[in-house]
Amino acid sequence: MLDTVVIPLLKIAVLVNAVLVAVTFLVLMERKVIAWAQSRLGPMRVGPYGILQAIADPIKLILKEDITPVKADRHVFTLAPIMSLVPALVVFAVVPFGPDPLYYIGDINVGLLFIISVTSIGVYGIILGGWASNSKYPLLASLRASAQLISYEIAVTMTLVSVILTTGTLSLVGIVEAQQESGIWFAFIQPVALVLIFIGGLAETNRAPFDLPEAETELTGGFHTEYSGMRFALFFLAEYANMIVISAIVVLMFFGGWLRPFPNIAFLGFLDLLPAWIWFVGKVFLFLYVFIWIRATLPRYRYDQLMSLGWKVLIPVAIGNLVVTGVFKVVF
Amino acid sequence: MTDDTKPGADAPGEAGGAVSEPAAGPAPDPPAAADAAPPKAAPPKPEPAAAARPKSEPAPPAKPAAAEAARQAPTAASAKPAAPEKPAKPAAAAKPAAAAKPRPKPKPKPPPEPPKGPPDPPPPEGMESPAAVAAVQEALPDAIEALSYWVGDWTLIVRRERLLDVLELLKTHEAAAFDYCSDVTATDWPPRERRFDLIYCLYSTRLRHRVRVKVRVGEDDAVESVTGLWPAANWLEREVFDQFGVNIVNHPDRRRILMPDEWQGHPQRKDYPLEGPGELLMENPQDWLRVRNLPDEAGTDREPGPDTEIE
Amino acid sequence: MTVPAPRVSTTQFDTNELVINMGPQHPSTHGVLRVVLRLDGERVLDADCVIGYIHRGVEKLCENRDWTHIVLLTDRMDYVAAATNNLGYVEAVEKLMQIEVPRRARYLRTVLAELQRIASHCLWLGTHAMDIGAMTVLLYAFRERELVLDLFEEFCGARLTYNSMRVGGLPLDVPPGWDRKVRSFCDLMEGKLDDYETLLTNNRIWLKRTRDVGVISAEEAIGLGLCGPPLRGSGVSRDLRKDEPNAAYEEFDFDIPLGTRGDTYDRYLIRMEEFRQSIRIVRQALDGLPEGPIMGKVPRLLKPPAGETYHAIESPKGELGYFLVSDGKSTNPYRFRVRPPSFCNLQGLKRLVRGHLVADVVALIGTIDIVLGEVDR
Amino acid sequence: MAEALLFYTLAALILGLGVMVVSARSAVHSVLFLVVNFLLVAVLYVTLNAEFVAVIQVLVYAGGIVVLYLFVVMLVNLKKAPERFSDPRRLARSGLLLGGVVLALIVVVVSSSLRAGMASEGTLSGFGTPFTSGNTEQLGWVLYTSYLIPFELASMLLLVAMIGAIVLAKRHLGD
Amino acid sequence: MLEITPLHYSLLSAALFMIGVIGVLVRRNVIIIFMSIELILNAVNINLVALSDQLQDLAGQVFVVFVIAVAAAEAAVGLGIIIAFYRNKETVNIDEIQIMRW
Repeated sequence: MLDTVVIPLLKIAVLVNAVLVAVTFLVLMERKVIAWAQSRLGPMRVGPYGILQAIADPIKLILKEDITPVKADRHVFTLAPIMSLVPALVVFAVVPFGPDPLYYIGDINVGLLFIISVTSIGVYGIILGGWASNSKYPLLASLRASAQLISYEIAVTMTLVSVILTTGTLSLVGIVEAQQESGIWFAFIQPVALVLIFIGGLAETNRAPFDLPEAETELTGGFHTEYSGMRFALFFLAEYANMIVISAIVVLMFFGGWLRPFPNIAFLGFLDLLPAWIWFVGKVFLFLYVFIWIRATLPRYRYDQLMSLGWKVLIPVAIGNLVVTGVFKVVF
Repeated sequence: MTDDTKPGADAPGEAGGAVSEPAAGPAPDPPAAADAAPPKAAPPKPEPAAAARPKSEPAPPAKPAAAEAARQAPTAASAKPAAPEKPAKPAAAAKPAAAAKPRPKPKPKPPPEPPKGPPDPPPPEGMESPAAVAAVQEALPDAIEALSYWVGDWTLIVRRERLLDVLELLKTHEAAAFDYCSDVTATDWPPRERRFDLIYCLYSTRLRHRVRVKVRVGEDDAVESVTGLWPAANWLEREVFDQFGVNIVNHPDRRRILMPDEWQGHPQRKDYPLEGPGELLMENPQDWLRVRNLPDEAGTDREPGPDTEIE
Repeated sequence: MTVPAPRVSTTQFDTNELVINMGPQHPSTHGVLRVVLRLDGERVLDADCVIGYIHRGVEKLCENRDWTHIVLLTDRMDYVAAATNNLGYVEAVEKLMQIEVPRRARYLRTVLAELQRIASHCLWLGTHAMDIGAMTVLLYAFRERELVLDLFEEFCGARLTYNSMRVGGLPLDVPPGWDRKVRSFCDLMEGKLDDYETLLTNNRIWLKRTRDVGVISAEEAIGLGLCGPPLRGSGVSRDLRKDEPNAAYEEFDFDIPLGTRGDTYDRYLIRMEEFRQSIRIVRQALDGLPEGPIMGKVPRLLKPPAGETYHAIESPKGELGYFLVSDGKSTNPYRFRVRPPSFCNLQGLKRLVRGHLVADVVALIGTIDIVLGEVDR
Repeated sequence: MAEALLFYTLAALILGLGVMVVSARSAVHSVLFLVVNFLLVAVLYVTLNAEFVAVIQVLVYAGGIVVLYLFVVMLVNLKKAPERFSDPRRLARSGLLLGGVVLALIVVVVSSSLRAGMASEGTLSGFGTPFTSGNTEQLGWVLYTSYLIPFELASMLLLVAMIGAIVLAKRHLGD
Repeated sequence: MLEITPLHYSLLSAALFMIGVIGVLVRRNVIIIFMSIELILNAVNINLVALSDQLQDLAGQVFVVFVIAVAAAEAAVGLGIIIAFYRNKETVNIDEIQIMRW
């Protein structure tokens, strides 16, 4: 009973809270990093160096009036943000933060597939949010978002297959262990796949330069134009949780998860003094930083350019990568 | 060309400033001007007419002005009886006296200034008109009502019926080549019979010179749209229609542009109340209702100014 | 609003056509412009601009103000290029009254106008880039614009609406040391321009978003009455600073950048080059700044002789024209008319956006660089 | 005990949502119920030790096909016109009747086969490929060996369907 | 009762199947009819997976994979037809879809 119910429930509670807190600080980090990139200071008023802004923001969102437009479909309007956030959190069930079973909730043998399939549910939140608002800009945005998500999902999944070919397992723990055995991060074995997944991940999380569904200068805020208060906060949480998910996947698959750099070189052993989960979280935040950095730098793609990039570049390259990987696998 | 008129305005002796660009402007000037020499005799004819106009005008204007003053007065007067009932709305407190006080003020408004017409001074004796103007004088002598020159700007005053002919010639003629319509605007001279001056500011991107074409139109005279020649005139003419109520016809999209579609009246007219119709209308709610119930003019029918409506 | 749509869909969403309102509350219509878009999917079939939301009747107001007071009102039209508006107006009055302006005043006016051009272009660059999604450029460009505003503040005490010119000259001379500050700003600005260009000019996404977007041929641009950078982007060499030089422009050496393709990218490059040319002009003007009075001989009470004139200058947005009529009797203009460049350029939007996507609409609104205060007046 | 509880809960939800799918007035609500229905069916698969199928169910059905439905529903927005049942009572009656017949048939078949001994205990015989809980690898193996030709045919079918859908939905060819 | 046998799954499957059939027969909206068909396919899949578990035979799961593939194909083509049809007739009511060509 303790092992099968209480401990996992405890772990879930801790993890969900950790993710939510991480998200609030991620928002602060984004504001700070972008501010520095733009020669500003960013939030400075709440707490020392604005650190408590991470708490003030959610409090503000929770306390704000939650408006439902008169013509909106009430139930769907409420359901959409939930449908958007839940898959983003569920994914963490199979993300291992360390080698020990203590650090993950479950390691299922189709872990990677599980992540792909659950994240594909997230699109409902966006579509339904846009539709239920009963407003034109959100509708356009949600159509954009769903087309974008579905297209890039294909590219990302195709690329994941080539990684799976290298590892021979779908279990995330297994993938990291495979990197430990080979003594090298897969980033060096599958560099093309890394780039593809990173680009696809940017697109799937609706981040710049692919932030078309919420391009505020075009669609006045995208699918959550009509949202406010807590329901908006849920969309917000979902977006940032998804960012963390994508970073986690990239780190697990290409950067050795919790492994230190060069896991098999003995004289770097002192690096193991840091606990495994710190390595993992550190790498994840490094990638989150890259996400933010890109947002501060690049302009936005246009919708048709985005689609043609997805279909005409990423997917063919992913297939090519898959074929090359397969050939190598057979030949060597 | 306009360039050589420039010095007068700004920097004497620096007329050749535009040398950086193809100096096509001044070059064709002398021959064209020579061509224009014979018809040069024409301007004197319209001159007296133009000169006579402003003189003859001062007389009639007095009447409408007086009429207007008279009209204003009744408004204020009619508003007064309404006042006792009104105070309830704006200032429920004990301010009926104070509320009534500001009203008399508009009455001793300074008497309307004597109205005037544009002077449109003719070019000085012996001055040669530029090639473009000369070309029009030669080709369409009957279309030109007058010719004016002032601080370096040439203005062709043309008959309303021949407006399009003149403009088309100006656009297509080799020596004119006015391919760019800088501005279309109007001026309102209420006492005059044809109260509006409609002004087209033209420019040639090739020869880099300017000319103004002016046409005098009455309140109900139809003016052909020039959007066919210069698509640029589209919005400019809409603005003239919106602000002055000049009856521009054959316009592809004749709607109000700056004012809301359901606006009554044309704000840039000289007889339009400066403070807008609002305050006058507020005086008497009945008037407000009446204006509200007027047929929606929305860019179709021109409405006389709101002041006449209120009365 | 009547939308000239033969078949406006009555259903809420139709597979064929969708009519959406962009503005007047939209983040990238630069104020209160409202564009009614008729869409097929995301493709724009037709666009109709609805303007007038901040129409204040400036022309009518000016007709009831003293000739001197009007300078103040011209500030409020193109409020990001107030000095240029002042310049156009005072020069028009000077032309009407045949007043000669001292050389030093003309030089300083040129400096002010060019600094204003830099400030206005900074604002354009920032918002244009922001519309296309490059948000950092916005902050960078505004950072430099602040410096220009500081310079103006030191000169006339105001940061936005300067009221910085008078008929016949300038209200006051520049403070001592001002020219040194302008010079150091010019040096700094040149470096910053390279920064902007690093972020944008060769950026692939920026190229994708602006190349071949909103292409317009020279003939069409002339016909539509475009002016300023949009016209020069199509390769028409028309810059009033060269063609009808005002202030002291004929004494300086500068180039007019011209585009070849007439697309958004060309217009972007032209404005980037205009930054540099402006800096060049400012430097020349400061180098040759003559000593002398800053006010010409002007009567205390301005009462131009009866007559009318049209005077146009090259504002950052294009041809800014003033058509003034004086009746010779009163101290007000009888007719005060502005030919607003933004208004005329905005007219071309309908033509530019046709066939493009919704995302391009914001890019195109950005590329024609409008200020609604000037469009609506 | 827990297993039974789980099954009954799932079964009740699946059936209830099925009814909602069929009876919802708004097509979008229908689609929503369908998604949840499919997710629950996926959970049911997990209880039946078919993890791979469960994941595929979520990925392809819930994440793909139903999104397509949602797309189409939004494109041909049906909110305005409530559906007209041309003769609701007759149709409902015939539907219920037919449904009842089908149900009866199935019950008969199932119970008779159960009586024949299938339900008695465990595995029926040695044929086929026995599997354990983590069966993804085996499933893949079987798919690419014994069922290679059907698999290829299925992918062919998908390709054809894809081309067909594009041709059908594209407004003007060569647009 | 507390022991879950294949019979339970079969009954669940049959009930879901019935719901699907009723949906097909009763509803007039083509899209909902399509969704009902998806329900029917799912009912079949439940049966297949349950029996696969019962018989310890992977063939059932393999068939489920095929069924899903076919369902995807069916949805793609069917919805393509609906879109094409809607564009011409502006309806998705099956009663109004009664001619083979227009």
